[in-house]
Amino acid sequence: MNSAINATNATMAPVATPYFFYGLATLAIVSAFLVITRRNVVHSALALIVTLLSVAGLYLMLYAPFVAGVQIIVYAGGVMVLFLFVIMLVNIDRSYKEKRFSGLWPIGLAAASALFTLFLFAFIKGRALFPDRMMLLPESSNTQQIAGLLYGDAGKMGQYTFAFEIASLLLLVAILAAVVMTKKRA
Amino acid sequence: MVPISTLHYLIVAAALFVLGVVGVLTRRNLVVILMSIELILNAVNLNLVAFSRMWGNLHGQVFSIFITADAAAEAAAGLGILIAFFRNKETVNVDEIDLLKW
Amino acid sequence: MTLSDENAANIVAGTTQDHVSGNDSPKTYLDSNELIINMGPQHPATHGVLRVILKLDGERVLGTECVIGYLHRGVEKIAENRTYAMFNPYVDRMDYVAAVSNGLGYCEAVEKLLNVEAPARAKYIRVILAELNRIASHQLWLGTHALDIGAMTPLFYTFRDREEILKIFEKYCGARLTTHAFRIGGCLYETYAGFEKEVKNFVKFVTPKIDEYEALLTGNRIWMERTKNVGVISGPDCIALGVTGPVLRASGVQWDVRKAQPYAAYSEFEFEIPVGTTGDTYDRYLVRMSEMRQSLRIIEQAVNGLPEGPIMAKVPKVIKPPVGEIYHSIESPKGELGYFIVSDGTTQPYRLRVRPPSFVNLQALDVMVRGLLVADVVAVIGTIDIVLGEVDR
Amino acid sequence: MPDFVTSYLGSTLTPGEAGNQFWALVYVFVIFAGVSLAVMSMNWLERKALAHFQIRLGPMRTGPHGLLQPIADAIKLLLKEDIIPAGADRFVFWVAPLIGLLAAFTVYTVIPFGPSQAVSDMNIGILFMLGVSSLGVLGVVVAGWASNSNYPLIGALRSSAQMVSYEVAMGLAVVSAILMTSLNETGTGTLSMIGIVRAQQEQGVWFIFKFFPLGLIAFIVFAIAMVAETNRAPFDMAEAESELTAGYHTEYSGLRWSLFMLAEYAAMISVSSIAVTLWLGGWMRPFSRLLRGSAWDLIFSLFPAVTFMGLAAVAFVGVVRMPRRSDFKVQKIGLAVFGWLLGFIALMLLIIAIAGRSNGAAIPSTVNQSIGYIYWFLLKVAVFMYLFIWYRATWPRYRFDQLMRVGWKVLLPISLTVLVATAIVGILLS
Repeated sequence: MNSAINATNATMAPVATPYFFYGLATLAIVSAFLVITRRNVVHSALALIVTLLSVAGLYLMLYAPFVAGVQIIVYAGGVMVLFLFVIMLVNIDRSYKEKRFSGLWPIGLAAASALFTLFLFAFIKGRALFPDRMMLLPESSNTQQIAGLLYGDAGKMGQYTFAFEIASLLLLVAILAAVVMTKKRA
Repeated sequence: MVPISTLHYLIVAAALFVLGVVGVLTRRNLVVILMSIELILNAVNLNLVAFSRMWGNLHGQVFSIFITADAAAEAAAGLGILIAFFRNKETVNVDEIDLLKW
Repeated sequence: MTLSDENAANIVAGTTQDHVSGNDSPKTYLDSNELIINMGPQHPATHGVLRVILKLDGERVLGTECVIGYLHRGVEKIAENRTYAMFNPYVDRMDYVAAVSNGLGYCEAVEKLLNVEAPARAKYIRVILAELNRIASHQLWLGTHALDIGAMTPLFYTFRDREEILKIFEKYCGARLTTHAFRIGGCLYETYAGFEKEVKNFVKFVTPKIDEYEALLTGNRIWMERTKNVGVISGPDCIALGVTGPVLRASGVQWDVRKAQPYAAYSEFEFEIPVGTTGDTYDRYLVRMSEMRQSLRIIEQAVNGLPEGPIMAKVPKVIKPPVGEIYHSIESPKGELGYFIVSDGTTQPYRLRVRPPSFVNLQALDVMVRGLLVADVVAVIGTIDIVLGEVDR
Repeated sequence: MPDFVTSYLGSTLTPGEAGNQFWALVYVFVIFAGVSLAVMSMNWLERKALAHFQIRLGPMRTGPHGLLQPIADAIKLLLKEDIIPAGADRFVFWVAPLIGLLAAFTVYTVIPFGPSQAVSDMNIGILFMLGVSSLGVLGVVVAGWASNSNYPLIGALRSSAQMVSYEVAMGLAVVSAILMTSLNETGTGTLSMIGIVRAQQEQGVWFIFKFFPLGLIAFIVFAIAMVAETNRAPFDMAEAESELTAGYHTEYSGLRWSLFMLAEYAAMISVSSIAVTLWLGGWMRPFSRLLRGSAWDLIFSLFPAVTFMGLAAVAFVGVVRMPRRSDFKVQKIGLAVFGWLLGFIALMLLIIAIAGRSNGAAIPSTVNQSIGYIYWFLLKVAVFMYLFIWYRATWPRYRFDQLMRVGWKVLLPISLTVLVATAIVGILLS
């Protein structure tokens, strides 16, 4: 709740204090770790919700309240409920007794750590690419500006209007796919 | 304390991304793998929003909204596959998905 | 627990009655795991201690199995060790909601066995009390049925009005629920002073109240959606299963023991048998509502024509019926309530068998709820109108 | 007094806007206490009102007219044994009621009780509200799962499906109201809760009457969806007691159970607040355009005092009607004290209303105005609360599939049509 308040008045004073950042980042990473290690899938899902919410907090600190709102509504409120629903639908008592990780887990872990090293290497080497500057975004009209990009302003088509329509088509396809696949074959 | 810069966000995002990759590569439960994919997409989103802040325009945020829509579609389709799979094999274990057809 | 879940599943799987038509097991939505749920014996909507084992696919009912006997007291066996007069109060404890009807059936059965006929005045009193009890029973049914479907308020309205009936019972015989109002050969008690007036007042009082219940429910969209086409059972199915009473009549079969084999003084009164068409829960509701109105009609006629005279026939002090057997049935609020008595000439019946309407009607539950949802099971249990005391005896 | 306390007092901004964390905290605490109190009184009111619908008296023994019943209930629930079923997932079982409670209470951050009477005015206010309140379903789902029992599981599945479905219709109805906020010179609308009320103020019409009957239909869709969203009768599938004993909280007892109840009532108040904000003009008094002028202002500013006077009068009537027996003495005194308390509040409000009229008065006129704002907002919410009780007394419960059918096949098309029609009418008129 506090982070929300802080982000709101960010136009006045940048109160996005490092403490909040570190707190949210730690929360996100720790619960992401829990997501992939818990044996119980519901615990994983709950941990994922925590990750998603703390990422939403990070969005607020980045002056992106609309994205944060979408994150909460779509991810935490929609997608995760769907996940929980499916978890309960497919009764997975059996998986408690099974191994959590596949036999190839050392290779997977090695590949992933190599990837992380690569990332860090890129960040350090390409430091010049990521300047320390942080622009102040107009927070109070964030939604309106995103709307301008998506739908266009004053009769003019927006930059992403077409892509946006395509996205709606994608969602439609996904809905149809879900319905077709879950429906029982007669 | 060091002021928070874009790099901080990038590192957090990289960590989330890698955790997601680890989840996809090592876990056997299909539900967890789908959730790991969500983690990966979120890491990308975080990067985009951080870049949006860095450049001071909203294109990154718009992209992250697209990705959110994509993630929702992916979850719906993925869970649909999961249910169809569970119906046929009574399991959600990816190791047992080894047939092209059944 | 008398059954393990596995046993329960087997039982449920094998409960297709061959003689019932149109009983294919419904298709499932998803091939999700089948769920075995124990509804009861401790459950708010099973009207006592009925246990229904439900086999579910999601929320859809694939099969049911009723487990009864939690309230079994061995009433029929007790009868074999009691004299005819001593057993009379026991029958009140079967369908305790309609104790008067139980007593009426038993007394008439024994009278038939003894070849005695109750005097006219006693018969009229019996009719009045039995019809009052029918209204009380239907009121209780309506309140609990509506409560099961989620309407809280009718329960309190019906209980308020049922109270007036119980007051009349209390004044007449001293008891409200298990009345033991009748004796073999007639009635023990003469009507109290002002009985006729009070009954007439009650008729006047309750007529608008029935309209009130109907105003709350009959046209209510949600009520109609919850009850129409729910728990449909056809007339032939009803007959095949032996279902009687309002359930049978709602399926379009015009069968009422009061008209078909008139007992007591019913042949002297004018009344109609309300009949439904579709045999769904809504029709059963409508049938019972109009039955209450018909009962009021009978009561009014009986009170106006209440003859003078004795209330007790000549019955020997020690009741020793001749050797033989007799079956006598009456129309209790739930359906056909029958008594089959075998006498060996002693003071105690050799065998007494009760045909309880609730028990027989309960059989129809499985036929009615297959393919419906869990919520409908509750509605259907309510609409069959069972009293577990009578089912288990 | 420290600067950060006094500096805010005359402000017309919300604490969030002003960046005043101290006052934000004060607001948070006031709202938390207020909502808890409101839930407790809702408990009493619901039992009393329901009882009178059903020709009963309701609680009468604990305190005069059962006024202390909520407190007795709370004590009972606190002292009850806390049972965790054997097969339950302990952690999830523990955390589930907290999720619901947290979601229900977090929403109150953005509810505008007045133009500056909110913790914060977020740019994405309504989005935040819908999003966070939709998190409540997680608590329900997880509670049902963690109980490791069949009835709670079915209840959880039902309510998750129900809440997710009704969110769609609800969201579309909300969007059509937001669309109406964009009907100004700049052509841009707002998602901010305060901004939405301001838009109604500027356009001089509550959105329920805007583009009649479009606003009204959207409002009705929302009003139906919000009953489903809060799992109240006739949509109380999840806790349908006659079918699933108690739905998702069958296995809960004592304090944990009371947290679910608290969350449910808090959610009822918050969705009613959304409805009031979006369609019923939020904090605005009725006829603020039609009946203007200082005389009308005075009359309307007397309403709070009159309301409390009425309540006090009801209490005193109760005192007079109490049986004249010695064993009723304590109850009589208690009710009289309660009546005097209400009367005292009425007197204070009266003084503020009269004395606060001129700007130079001892009590700043902003106080008077604030009381007016909060009063009208709460009054409108109270009407919805009464409707919730009324529904519960009147209607049977929908069946699950019927409920889903109503959600997807009736409400969703209606709200979509209204949305499109609103857009078309809005373009045609501007």
